[in-house]
Amino acid sequence: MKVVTGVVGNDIHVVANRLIELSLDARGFEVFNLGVNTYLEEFFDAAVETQADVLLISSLNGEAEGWAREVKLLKSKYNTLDDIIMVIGGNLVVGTASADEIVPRYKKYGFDLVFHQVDLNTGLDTLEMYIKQRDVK
Amino acid sequence: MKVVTGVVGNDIHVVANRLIELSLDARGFEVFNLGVNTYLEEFFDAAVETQADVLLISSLNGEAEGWAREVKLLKSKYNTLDDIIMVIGGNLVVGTASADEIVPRYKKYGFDLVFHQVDLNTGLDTLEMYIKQRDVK
Amino acid sequence: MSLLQEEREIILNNEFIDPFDFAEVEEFVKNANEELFISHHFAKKEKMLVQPRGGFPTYEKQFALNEFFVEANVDVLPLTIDSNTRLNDYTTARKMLQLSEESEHDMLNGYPLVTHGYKATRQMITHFKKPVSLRHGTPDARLLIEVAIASGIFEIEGGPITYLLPYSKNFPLDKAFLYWKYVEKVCANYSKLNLPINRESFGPLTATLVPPSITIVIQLLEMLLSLEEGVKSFSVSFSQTGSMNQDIVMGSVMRKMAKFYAQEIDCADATINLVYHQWMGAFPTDKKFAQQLINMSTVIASMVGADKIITKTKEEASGIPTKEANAETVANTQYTLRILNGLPNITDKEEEEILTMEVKAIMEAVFNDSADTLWRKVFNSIKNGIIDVPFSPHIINHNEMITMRDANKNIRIIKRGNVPIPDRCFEYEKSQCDLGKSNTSIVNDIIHDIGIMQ
Amino acid sequence: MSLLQEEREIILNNEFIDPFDFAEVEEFVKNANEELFISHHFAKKEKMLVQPRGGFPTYEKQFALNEFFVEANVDVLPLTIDSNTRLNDYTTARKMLQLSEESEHDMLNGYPLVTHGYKATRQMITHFKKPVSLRHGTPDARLLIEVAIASGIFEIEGGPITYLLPYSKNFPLDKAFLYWKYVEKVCANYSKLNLPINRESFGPLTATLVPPSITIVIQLLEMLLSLEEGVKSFSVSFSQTGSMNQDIVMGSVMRKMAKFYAQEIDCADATINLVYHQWMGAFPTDKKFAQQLINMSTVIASMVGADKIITKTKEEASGIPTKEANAETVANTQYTLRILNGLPNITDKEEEEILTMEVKAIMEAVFNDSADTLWRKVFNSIKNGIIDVPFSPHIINHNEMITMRDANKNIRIIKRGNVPIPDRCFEYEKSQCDLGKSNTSIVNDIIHDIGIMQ
Ligand code: B12
Ligand code: B12
Repeated sequence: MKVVTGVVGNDIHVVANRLIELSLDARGFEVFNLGVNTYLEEFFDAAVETQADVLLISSLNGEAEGWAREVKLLKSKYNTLDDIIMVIGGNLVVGTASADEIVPRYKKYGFDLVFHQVDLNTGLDTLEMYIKQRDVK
Repeated sequence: MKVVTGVVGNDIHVVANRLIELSLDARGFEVFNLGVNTYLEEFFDAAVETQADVLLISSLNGEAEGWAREVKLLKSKYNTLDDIIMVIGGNLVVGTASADEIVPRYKKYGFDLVFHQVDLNTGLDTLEMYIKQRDVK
Repeated sequence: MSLLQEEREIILNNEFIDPFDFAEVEEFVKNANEELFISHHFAKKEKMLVQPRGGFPTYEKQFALNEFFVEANVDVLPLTIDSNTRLNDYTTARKMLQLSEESEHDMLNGYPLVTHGYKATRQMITHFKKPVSLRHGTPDARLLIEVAIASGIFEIEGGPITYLLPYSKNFPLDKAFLYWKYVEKVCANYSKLNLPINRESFGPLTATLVPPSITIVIQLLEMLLSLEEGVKSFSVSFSQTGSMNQDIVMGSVMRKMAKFYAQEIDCADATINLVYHQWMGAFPTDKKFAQQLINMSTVIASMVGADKIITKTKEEASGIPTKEANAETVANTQYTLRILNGLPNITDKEEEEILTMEVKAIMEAVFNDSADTLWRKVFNSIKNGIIDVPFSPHIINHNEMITMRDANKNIRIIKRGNVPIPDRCFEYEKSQCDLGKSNTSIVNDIIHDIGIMQ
Repeated sequence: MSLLQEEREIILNNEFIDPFDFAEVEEFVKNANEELFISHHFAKKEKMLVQPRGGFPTYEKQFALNEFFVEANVDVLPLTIDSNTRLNDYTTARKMLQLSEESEHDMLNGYPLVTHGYKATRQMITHFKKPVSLRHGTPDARLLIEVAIASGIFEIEGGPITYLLPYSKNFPLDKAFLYWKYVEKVCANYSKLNLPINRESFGPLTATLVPPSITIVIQLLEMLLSLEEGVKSFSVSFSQTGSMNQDIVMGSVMRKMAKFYAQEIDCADATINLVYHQWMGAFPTDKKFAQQLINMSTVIASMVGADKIITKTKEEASGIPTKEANAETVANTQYTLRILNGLPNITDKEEEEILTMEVKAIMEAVFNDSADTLWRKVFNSIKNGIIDVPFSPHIINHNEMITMRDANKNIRIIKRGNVPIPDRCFEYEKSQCDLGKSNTSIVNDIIHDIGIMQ
């Protein structure tokens, strides 16, 4: 399984990103880590190039929402990305808001899995389960 | 001017009491300090005995209310205490309450001056002013 | 039947308590779960134990308070006794408990343990399986501690000096010594059946400008009076002074001296623990500030290396704290202890030396008293002012010693009274102070010195 | 006209700012009230200065924030700049400011100083008569600091290394050195007119397991680069490590080394201040716990003897703090500093010696680089990994050094990479750690080591 990951926008919070790479690695994924400060186009380009199964985006500094709104539009321009699993996690708003509010919103933006202030291992466990269930179908 | 002072009931918080004695002294009062753990009868007996002008009661541990309710009844039994200035101060309730609530209640109980969580020097300044104004009348 | 047992039967035979089944209680203590013994937790030495303060009149409210504490990850539960029970006025306690049970309004400022009895209380204590510490302030605690131990309370706070000089005006000191002798003996005897019952002295005293030497001497004497009777686990304690350095010095000297004097009476086998009380003096009324103060106390307790910390709440300045505020302090204190790491090793040789000399000089003066027993020597020493506790309301106390704070807020002795502070130490203490500074009134100076946390 | 002045005229001549009146600004600085200069407050040495963080887009909101801070008894006001301005994107900043002014919604995460301009901003700053510190994170801050000083902001944070390695992935490091050289020169020149403008380095770096030696070396190098250009007042800084002892050792070594190296380049006349950042790593989400942590940071800052403390808020883990939370921290911190007295004197000779050896070894390696100027030596040293900052997102950083926490939560180096940590020190560092312990995964170990305050 191939995963493209990175931190979106002008965000330079790198710690979680480093840990996510290590953890995905340990879980047997083939990881393409674009690091921090990565724009949406770069994510999608990399996904196409690597034929990734999963695109896993982090956002910590509050920028997420601004970028997430563009996801659907941009993604539709790439015609090989229809089956890619879209994941986003981190601190997904400026200020405070509850997951109940945030998750549906981000699902509308085009994400399959949304983790607001969720521990990365819990999140990646969920991702693995999600992949298994999808493969069964 | 003669002042009888002390801490009412089973209350043993002595610190303010010591300071009040020193401060009354410095202000030129003749002080009879009965100390902590003093019951109402003892206060009134001492006031009669010393022909005090002021009776200044402290209460810190929350007992005040229980005792204050008895003041009018008991005082009326002494026939030389009609002109004595009745003062009470300290922490006048169990738990928290505002002075707006407390002061009128204690005035009804028979006190002329009521100081809930008021600094002793502020309180004694007020007492001195009160005495001056009364003497003018 | 031993004299003690005779006395116990008299004490325990009265209309306020259920018939006391000595054999059953012994059996209970013998088989009690080790978790109930604070001495067990001290022995593990895993962490500083956190103990709040608190007591409510009804069983239900006390139970609820304990649930809150356990939720907040408490190490030691308190059981604070109401003031009627403290004064052995069990009739009023019973009446007020009834009133409290009938309405929402609490008519008692603590848990009337004697009135509830040991059967009910034991149920609560074994339910929570946490060690419980008895906080009272009772000069004659004979009945109270019998009921306490029978309930599963295996730590008893107090002592003839520390529960008298700060808490009473008139109660006869000599009687207090005798009543506490009973307490020590009963604790010592029960300690043979299972793990030791822990006794703890109340070091904060009046919490008002008490100099370290006086606190330490009183801690040592109550410890000796207890070990003499066979107690095997004892906690000396003190409260935050206002100077971090003075706290550290005081903790270190107290620990060393306790060990030294315990050895002197051949009781080196007893375990001595060190307990630190968060600031016991006048609190800030601003609750956020109170929280800062409480947190700072926890940090200092760690630097002191205390075995247990007893907490305050942000509501201290206003009134009896709610169970919510109380539990909040416990959770906060546990958090702070967890995140505070890399403590430096601190010693201040000069201060330690001065303080040790003072303690030894006062102890010697007490021992040199001509009376035959230790408790009489101590009684005489208090009576003649060799031991003098600032701001004690008790008539027997001399009130001749005067203390003030130096620039670093250390408490310094500037008038000795009859306390045999050695000249060299006295000169040192005074030299730390700006004795000429006072250009305001003495009242303002004292208000300033006791109000340093406001 | 000097080269610098030519450059200034180019920088200051653009459509985003009002015409810049050099003479008027000079006159303003010359006559500015001493209260506006943090260097004046440092010189008084009355207390540790308290400075929060914070910036809002509109003039009104920034003014209101400052009012809150002054009410809470702040010593130094912050002015945190929005991220568009930081990236020199003044067009977007202007657009977003307009949007923010038209609605209640803030569209910028800081104060767009260039857009507001110096005339307006100066009005606010002279109104409050408090020293202001510029917090940004800008690699090319030339225009920004010109506007800042013209506004009355006489402390400029940052530096070519500390504002780049933690904050950027791609910005060219060599350019950063040159742009900051401009900043130093302008600060130095203005400093001749009145009291000195203070420069401050950003010691927290990535706030994630950065070992003391790396932090200190970077502080020293930015200090030298600044003093070289004539700056006369400089603050070195660092953030809480997680171990009280390591903080104290670090503070002490940093102070001594700063003095030593300043002397080496004949700049002993410059004033060097020490600044402590409250915990900069991952915060607990529980706000009560966050408050405990903040209070503990303040206590440690006092033990370190910092000249200034920069605060966090209880809302750190969730998002940009409200002005209320921010002011609350200021009031709490001031209260804690006021009540914390009697600080002990603490030194740990062994740790100080090890750390000093490490710092000197790395400094020597930097100085030994064959380049002709200091900034090129530093540039090369970062490029070849002699200086290596854990968790830097910047492409030039080596990321070869690996650190972990020992049992006391000290940060220890367990893999040196290219950093010339002397063998003896390296052995010592490793000997403190339980290197075999890791029976869980490396991810969990790191999560644990960075999550110690949670
Ligand atoms: C360390 C830190 C920094 C360091 C970063 C160093 C570096 N290069 O990485 C420094 C000091 C440089 C920094 C700078 C800034 N920071 Co910062 N920073 C933090 C801090 C304190 C900790 C972040 C961290 O490393 N945590 C540890 C890691 C392991 O956890 P994490 O990042 O939270 O991620 C966890 C989860 O979210 C999850 N996760 C993350 N991604 C994903 C993805 C998936 C799929 C899943 C399942 C899980 C997951 O896994 C992690 C572990 O459980 C946080 C506050 C906090 N959390 O306490 C603020 C914080 C993130 N920073 C913030 C801001 C605003 C900034 C600045 C803009 C500040 C400024 N005004 O100067 C700058 C510039 C940053 C930029 N351009 O993006 C804000 C964000 C505000 C918001 N979201 O509303 C925060 C919340 C602080 C605050 N309250 O203001 N910061
Ligand atoms: C020190 C202290 C003690 C010491 C007392 C030593 C001694 N013998 O004096 C010790 C530790 C022994 C103690 C014991 C107890 N205490 Co106590 N104690 C305090 C504490 C921390 C400070 C009191 C103090 O000395 N303040 C300094 C002096 C100078 O100030 P002050 O007493 O507040 O008085 C000021 C004003 O009120 C005013 N004032 C006082 N009288 C008058 C009169 C007039 C006319 C005027 C104008 C002004 C005035 O002047 C003073 C200076 O401004 C307070 C909490 C606090 N305030 O922070 C609790 C407190 C007063 N104690 C309290 C209690 C309940 C007790 C105990 C019953 C606790 C227990 N359950 O064990 C016991 C037993 C007491 C008893 N039988 O009365 C409660 C009272 C609750 C309430 N009112 O609702 C308090 C508020 C703590 C709490 N939150 O629970 N205590």
